[in-house]
Formats: sequence, C-alpha cells, structure tokens
Amino acid sequence: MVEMVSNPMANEPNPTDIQTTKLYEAWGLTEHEYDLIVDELGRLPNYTETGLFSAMWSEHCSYKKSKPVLRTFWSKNERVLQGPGEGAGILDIGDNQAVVFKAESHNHPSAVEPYEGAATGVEGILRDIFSMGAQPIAVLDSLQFGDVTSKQTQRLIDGVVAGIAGYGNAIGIPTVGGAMNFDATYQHNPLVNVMAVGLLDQDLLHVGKAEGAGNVVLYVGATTGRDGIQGATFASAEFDSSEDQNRSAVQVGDPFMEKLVMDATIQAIQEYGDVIVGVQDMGAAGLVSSTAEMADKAGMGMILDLDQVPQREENMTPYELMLSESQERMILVVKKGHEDAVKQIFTDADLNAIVIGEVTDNKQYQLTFDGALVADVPVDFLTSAPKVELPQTEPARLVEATTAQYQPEVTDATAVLKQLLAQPTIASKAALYRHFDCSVRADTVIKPGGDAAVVRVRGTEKALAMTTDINSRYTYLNPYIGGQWAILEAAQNIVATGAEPIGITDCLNFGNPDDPEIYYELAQSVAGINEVAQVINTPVISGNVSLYNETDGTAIYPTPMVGMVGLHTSTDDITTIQAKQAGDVVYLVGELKAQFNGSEIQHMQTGSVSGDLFSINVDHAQAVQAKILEAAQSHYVNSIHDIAEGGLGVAASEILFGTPFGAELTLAAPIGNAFSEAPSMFIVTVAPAEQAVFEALMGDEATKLGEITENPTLKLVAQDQTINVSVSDVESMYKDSLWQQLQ
Amino acid sequence: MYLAKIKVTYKPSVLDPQGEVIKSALHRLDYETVEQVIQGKYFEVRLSADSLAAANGLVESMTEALLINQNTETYNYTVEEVEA
Amino acid sequence: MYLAKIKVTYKPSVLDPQGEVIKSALHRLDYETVEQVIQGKYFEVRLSADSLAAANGLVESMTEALLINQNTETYNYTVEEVEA
Amino acid sequence: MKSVVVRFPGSNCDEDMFYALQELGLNPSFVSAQSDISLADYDAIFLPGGFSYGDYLRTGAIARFSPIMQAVQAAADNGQLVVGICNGFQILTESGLLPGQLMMNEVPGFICDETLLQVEQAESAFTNAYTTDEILIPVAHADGRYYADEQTLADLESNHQIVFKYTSNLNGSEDMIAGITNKQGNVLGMMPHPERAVDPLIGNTDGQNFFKSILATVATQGVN
Ligand SMILES: Nc1ncnc2c1ncn2[C@@H]1O[C@H](COP(=O)(O)OP(=O)(O)O)[C@@H](O)[C@H]1O
Ligand SMILES: [Mg+2]
Repeated sequence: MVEMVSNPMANEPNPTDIQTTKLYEAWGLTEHEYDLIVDELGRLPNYTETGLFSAMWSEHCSYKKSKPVLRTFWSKNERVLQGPGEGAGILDIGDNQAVVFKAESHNHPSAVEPYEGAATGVEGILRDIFSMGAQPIAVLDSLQFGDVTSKQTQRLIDGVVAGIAGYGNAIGIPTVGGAMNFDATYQHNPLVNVMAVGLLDQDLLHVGKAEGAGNVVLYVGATTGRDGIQGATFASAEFDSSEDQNRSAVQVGDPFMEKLVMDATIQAIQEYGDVIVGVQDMGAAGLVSSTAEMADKAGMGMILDLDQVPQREENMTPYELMLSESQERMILVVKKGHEDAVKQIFTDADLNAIVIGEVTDNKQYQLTFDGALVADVPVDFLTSAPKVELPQTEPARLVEATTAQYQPEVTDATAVLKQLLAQPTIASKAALYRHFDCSVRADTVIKPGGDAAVVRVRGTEKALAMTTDINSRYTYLNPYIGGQWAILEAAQNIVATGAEPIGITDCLNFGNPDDPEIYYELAQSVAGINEVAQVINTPVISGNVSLYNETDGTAIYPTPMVGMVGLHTSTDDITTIQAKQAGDVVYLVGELKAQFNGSEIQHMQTGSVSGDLFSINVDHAQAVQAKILEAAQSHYVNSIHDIAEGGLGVAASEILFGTPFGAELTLAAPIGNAFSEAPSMFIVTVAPAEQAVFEALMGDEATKLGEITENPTLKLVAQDQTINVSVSDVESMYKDSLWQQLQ
Repeated sequence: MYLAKIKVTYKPSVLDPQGEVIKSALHRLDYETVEQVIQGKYFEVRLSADSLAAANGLVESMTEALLINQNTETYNYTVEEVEA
Repeated sequence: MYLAKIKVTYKPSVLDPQGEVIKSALHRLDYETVEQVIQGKYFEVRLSADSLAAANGLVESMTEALLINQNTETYNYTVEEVEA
Repeated sequence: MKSVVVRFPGSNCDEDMFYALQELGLNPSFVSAQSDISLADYDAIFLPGGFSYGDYLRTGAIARFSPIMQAVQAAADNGQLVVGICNGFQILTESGLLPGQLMMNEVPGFICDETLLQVEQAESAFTNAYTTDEILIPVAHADGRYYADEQTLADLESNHQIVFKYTSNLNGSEDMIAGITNKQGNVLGMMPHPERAVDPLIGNTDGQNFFKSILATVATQGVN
C-alpha cells in the first residue's frame, strides 16, 4: 500500500496564491465576487472557503442571474402549501393530502455521459420529493434531441432512455409520461428534464430548516467520494465541443441504495416527524449546499466535523468532501437527544447514519478537519450570492418578423398527413418509452400514449393528471407567445383527461444569460407562462433553471418546459383520447385558426421555422378549456383529444389508433387548415344521446365534423381536397416511423 | 485469427455499488476474510487482422470506442493468435 | 493477502444476446473483421487466507456458491499473493 | 386463508402484491427477508417483483441467501403454496426451488407492456379459476428469458409444469415459457405481473382469477 499522505491539504494553493493566480475564476467566481468575499471576511479566503463560495454562488445553486425573472412568478393561491424555494412545491388536494412536485434539468451531465447523466437526473428529482416527506408516485421526462438520424443522437437516445429506465424501474417509481422532441437546435445540447410527483400526508409537511442551537446534523446514506466535484459550476458553464475535460464531473447512481434511503427517510419522517426539524437532500454542491441552506433558512449557524463524514476514497480534502456530488445522501437535522432513535431507522436498513455536526447560534458556517478549523464564513453571506442585473435586448429576428403566415403546399393531402405522422416529433415514442416501467405501484390509469398521464390516489376517489410540454419552435419565433402556448398546451392535455389544472413546475433551458438577447428570451418566456398561469389558476410552485446551453457560441432555442399537475376529484371523470363506438358524433372544439408559422408542416416542408405567431386570446383559450373540463366532468363525452403538433389531421388520426373504428369528417375550410396549429383546440366524440346537452354547453365553441364509423377508414372532406385513407395505413406510419429511423 | 481477452473495471474513484453488495453477501455466507470485491466486465473478441500488432491496435481502438466508458472505466487486455 | 481474478462466461450452449448486440455495433463502427464477441463478468476479490492453496479453495467455493450460476456459466481464475 | 409477502431490500412490487391480495381476500401480511421466522402458518407465500439487492451480480442471486429463504424452502417442502412473480421467479430459480434460470431478454432492454398468455394447465393450484385459456397480463422486465437445458424442458413438459406460455415471442424464452411450477405443483414462478391486473380502474382484471385460484386451492386443500 502507498504511504498515506499525512495532510491531504498540503498541496493546495494558499490564499495568496489563489488571489494572485485568480484560481477562483476557473471555478466560476468573478473578480468582483472574489473581492466581495475578501471584504466580508476581512482576510483572504482559503482554498476550501473559495470552493464553498464558488459552488454556492454558481448560477445552479444561487440563481443569481435568473432570480430577477423567477421572482416575478405567481406562486400563491389557496392550494399552495409550499411555493418555490424548497426541495419541491406542495399543493393541497383535499382530505388532508397534498401533491408535491418539481422538475429538474440534467442537460450537461447527460450530454457528456447519457446513461449516468439521465439516471442521476431521475435520482436527484426523486430525492427532492422524498426529502419533503412525500412518497414519490410518478416520474415524467421531457427530452429534446437533435437530428434523429445522426449517430450521435442515437447514442444519446440509447443512453438517456436506458438511464431513465435503469434508475426509475429499479427504484420502483413508474415513469408515466413525458415528451420527446427532435430539432437540429439540440444537436450539441440535448436537454434532459425530469419531473417527479409525490403524495404527502399534510401532517408530515416538512421544510428543510435547521432550527434550534445544539440540534444535531445527521448524515445518512451513501459514502462520499470524489464524484461530481464542481458539478454545480459545471452546470453553470458553456460547452466547448473541443474539450473533454468536463468528464470528471460525472456521478454514478445506485438505485438500490437510493431506494433504501428513500424508504428509510419517509419512514423516519413518519415516525419521528416531531423531532426531525429539517431534511434536505444532497444534490448540486452536495454537503455545503444542503447544510448551509438549512442553517440560513433558520437564521442559525452550523459547525461540521468533516472527519466524521463517511468516505469512499482515501485522502479526501475538506474541499472535496464539501463539494462532492456523490449520490444517495441526505442531511437531517434532529432535535438533540433524539438522534439515536432516528439513526436506528437508517442503520436497520444497512445505511450510514452519522452525526457530523450541530446547529449553532453564531450564524457562522464552520468546518473542522483533522482537529483544525478549515472554514469559517457567515452563513447568510455564503448563501446569498450578489445579485446580477442583466441587460435585455430584443433579438433582431423578432423585431423583423411578421405574422404573415407560411402557406403549406398540399397537393396530395393524404400523403402530407402520412408524412406528418412520420415526423419524429409526432410519431409514436412507444418503442422508446416501452423501456420505462409505467405500471409499477399498480396505480397508473392512463399510461404513456394519452394526452396526460393519470395516476390514481389509492384509497380515495381522486386521481392526479400530469404532463410536460414545450414546443421550442414557438418560443423561438416568439418567446412570450411561445411561453403562453407551452402552459396552455399543458393545460389542454390535463383537461382532456377530465382533470382540473392545479399547478405547474418548470425547467427554464436557455443559452448564456449574459447575452442580452438570451436574457430577453428568458424574461419574455417567463412573462408569457406567468400571465397564463394566473388566468388558469395554476401557481408556479417549483422549477429549475438551466442556462449556458450553448455550444461554440450557438444557443439552443429558448426551451421553457412546463410540467403541470391536474386533479380529478373522481376517477369516474377520467377521459381518454380513443374513439369509443361507431355512430358517436365528432366535434372540433375551439377556434381553428390558419396558423402555420412554427408548425410541424412548415418545418417538414421547409426544413426550418420562421415568421411571427398570432397573439393568443388567453381568456378565450381558458374559456374553451373550462368547457371541455365541464363536458368531461358531466360525462357528456366519450373521448377527448387535444389538437397539437400536426393539427386536426393528426389528432383525428390518433383518436382512431388502437380502435377498430374509422371516421367520416367534413371540414368547412381548405384542406391546409387541417394541419394548422393553435392552442386550445380539441377533437371530441359524443354519443348521439348526449349530443343536445353537449351542444348546449359548448355553444359556439363546438363545430360538428362528422361521425365515428365502423369502417376503419379516415375520410376528411375539405373544401378543396379529401383525405381518404385506411386507418391501418396511417397507424403504421405513426407507429413504426421513429423506430425505423433509429435503426 | 486473433483472440482478445479484455477486462474492464471501474476506475478506483468510481462508486462500484455491485462490488459492495457482493462483498456483504460473501460475508453473510461466512467468507469473512474477503476484504474487497470489484465487479467488472470481461470480453472475448475474435477477429482477423494482418498481424498481431494490427490486432492489438484494433482491440484498443474498439475497446475505447465502444466497450468501455472512458469516463468511468479502465481496461487491460491480451491478444493471442488462435486457429481460425 | 491474496488477489483472485475470476473470469465468468456463459457456457457455449447459452445464448449471449449482449455479445451479439456488441458484435453488430462493432460492425457498424467499421470493425468488420470481428467474428465473435462474448461478454462475461470479471471479478477481483481480495481476501486473506492461510496459504495460497487455502485461498484457491476459498475462491473456488465462493465462486460456485455465489458468483456464478452453474446452470449457465463457467469460470476460470488465478490467485496471487499481494501486499496487504 | 393467510398469506404473506416477503420484502427483500430492493423489492418494489411488494405493496402492489399486498393490495391485490387484500382486495381479493387472501389476508396478507408482510415479512422482511432479513428475518428468520417460520412461515409454517401461512397458506401462501409471495415473493414479489423488484430489484432485490439491486439485482447486482445476477437477478435473484443475492436474495437467495436472505435469512427468510430457509423458511421459504421449508414451506415449499411442506406443500404450502409459494409464488414468485418476476424478481420472485428469479429468486426461486436461483435458489433451486424451480428449475432453469431467467436471463437477459433476447433483445436486451427492459420491456413494459401487456402480453397475451396461454394458460397451459387449467387445473393447477394457480389457474383453476380461469375460464378462458388466453389472458392478458402486464409484463415489466429486462431479464425474463426463461432458459433451461433440453432435459429440463422435456421434464417440465411431461410433468405438466409449464403453466403459462407467451403467445408471441416476447423475450426469447425457451418454449415461450412465462411461468412454471415445481414437480409437486405447489411452487410457481412467472415473469408477468397478475397483481397489476386486478382493478377495473387500471383497465385490466385478468389477474383476478390467478388469486381466486389460489383462494380456491387453499379452501379445498386446507393447508391450514
Ligand atoms: N420520453 C417519454 N417518456 C414517456 N412518455 C412519453 C415520452 N415521450 C412521449 N411520451 C408519451 O407519448 C404521448 C404523446 O406525447 P406528445 O406527443 O408529447 O403528447 P402531447 O402532444 O399531447 O403533449 C404522451 O402520452 C406522452 O406522455
Ligand atoms: Mg396531447
């Protein structure tokens, strides 16, 4: 064996070296920020302290750049029990129960290391949920990739899908839905966003605060290794395709261990909720972020003895111990004197559970190592990165754009429909999501393939609907309207299942915010989402920001992913997209606007998107959705499907897939309109007996299109052309295209 | 024809959850003197090449391109000539 | 202290889908001269024992008890003495 | 009737199984795989799906040495019913309570789907309540390819131990085997998940008769 180095810190640069070589800049701190630290401390920070600040003041941990925008989010209504700022947001769903949810990005790690990046993304988001004391019940994923035919994309898809499956399946939380889009803008910056949803008994509502001097800080779960060090700063930096050095920031996940940690944490909160004053998962910037934030929220100090931290590798330094992003670790703060009982739950599950420090009342964040004090900084200073106000400029492409619409070329409408169904963005993703266990826990009522996933709340009449949505072609053409559209689309997917939208989370994936045009896109998208959130009464209760999604100076399209949850008060209201019986009347609900800018057909026919979007009448969109919801809840309808990418033609095909039926429809418009895209449109089937009540409810909003037939043919007669095609023909385009392109 | 035998293991810094679980199982089975278990992968690849040197080159390049994940794994290998 | 290195492979009669998948992936990457790929497992076990012979005995017995499934797998191994 | 669900570290279908047993009147309780109590009091013992011990090494390989497995073995020898679903099946083959082995799917990768099964033995302890010979049951596994040598396969066939077969080649199993019993017929392992198909709300109730069969078997044989 090698001789142990007596002091692992011996080779670290001293404070003066750090100042003169500006080492801190490589870690993401600016000179101005460094100077602030020196001023506040009244001395030069040492290596460990500099590391603490670099992590805590990274955008990933501090949101210093996005905060001015995030602060504008509307996040309060009568349901909100916990808004943004904690591991996850919480909404009241009645009966003393609550739903807990959040979304998280793992873009950079997944680009470098698709399997582990995606797996640890699922892992991290689940920890956010169960650290609130909630039982995770579902995972969703929102994935954006580049050209589906490129080898690089295929390798990414393979890895990401296997990583999500490998983690979610093993830990036993169903992956019930998500989205997968393809566009060249993501070729070098794929996006991997995951969302998790949990259920919480309101008596166990817990927030991560370290109250009470003398209370003990308990470390539970896996040992700490050198993985993922500086992951938070890594996530806050731009990509340079010529560099492979970023690879050291890869963490490896162990779903088996996390399941033990999850079950034990939930059990501990259930049994000892009264003496556990805070719970926080170790995510980005591991130990420092979890402990410092808890101390700060309680207005307390904290002292940690790093020699107690269970270590997987030898000779780890305080810097490494504090910044490691090893997975499957949690911090609990427990009232003094009760730690043994809490520890027992974890040790019974063969997990580490070790007291590593205590809460103090001096508001300092202090670390000891090998008997010496190695860091001593004010807690509130460490956790409040200096604010940054960034300039905004409207990008030239937006200034110049007009709403003059692209006119699609439709010489053979049947061929166009088939071609649309084969587009990777539209075609069925079943060949890929089939790798995800969507039915473990035996609560999944609507599985992947519907508009939103639906998971019942066992032991009650309730169910929860959930979806993730974003079409970044819209946000690229108009960030504000695209933002509105994203949340409206999420809501239309939720109401289509018969659920009332109750709240949202988001993942704001953008380029470098220091570019005023990108900051403008960010601010505008958020404003668009926020406006609609208030109209439809879905507060923003959690979210995540992923900036610097650029390669060699080119940013991705603005991609503000929206994750929404809806509530079914009765499982009887659950409605699915498939046509149910021949003879049912088919309606279009909502206004079919001939809008082609940003549409799938524009992209398909021209290879790109261009032009401005029509402004959205949000109140009208909301009114249509409210009627759809009422129709579902009154059981007037047999099926509902929202009309999204590919327009009415695609949606009309989709309601027939997997059924023995066809449809005969008439559209009082040119055939091109069957491929136009606008928010808040639905295709609905109604039994003849309900036709009158349905029409009375809908008023002008419903247009009768025709009926479901026994003959399995889709016939759509427009003013100028007719689509006439066997359902099995279009269905095979939909089912097989993506899978074939991936071969 | 050449036969390559390639052993792949995690880099020492990478968590090897399987190794730990197997070690505790061995302890439960009373193999108490086991101090460490590392689980890796093992490949045998049969390939033709113009020379042993060429075969070595191919094996290294395919291992790095596909068989291992260079972020987390290392490998070593042998190549020998075998009958076709 | 002894170090055992154990290679486990499927018996030839057992289908090895991973090997096939890897072979076709290698072909797609233009390693066209690859004729066969077998994927197995590799273990390194550090253990103490009274003698090399005892270590060999332990390694065989733990491998057969736990590390392999004798229905489908075979193994070979080496044991060497190493510094503690 | 009393039944018990064994929870291994990493089991994740344990609760699903518990609820299914409860809903269908099999009166379940849980037992930890780490305990070494006797299971002599239970008419039926269920080893649920999941990833016991992370499925590290091989599926079921480590779980097989859990303390509870001695009691499971004793119960099997004693003629009590023992059921392994998915990972439970893998544990039963690893421990030698059932012949053969579950291996990686022919096309590697996890499959989550519903699949048609042919009920091959209408009178078994686990199928006697079925009135049709084709049932639709969820599957969710990456290592579900049943493998055994030719002699074993021939024996399974001639002893009527093959209870369920896939109707199409889902995972490359020998003879399309989805579920088998031991020679005595009291130990069953299957990859598909009947416990995920007991509730009309979830859209499939084809699993109900699996549990009703067990109830009927226990009622007539009166193990306890
Ligand atoms: N990556 C994925 N993981 C799980 N389910 C997915 C994924 N991608 C798509 N799906 C499912 O496929 C269906 C269609 O997705 P999508 O076309 O995005 O729906 P919509 O247009 O209604 O938002 C949805 O049920 C969705 O949950
Ligand atoms: Mg939809």
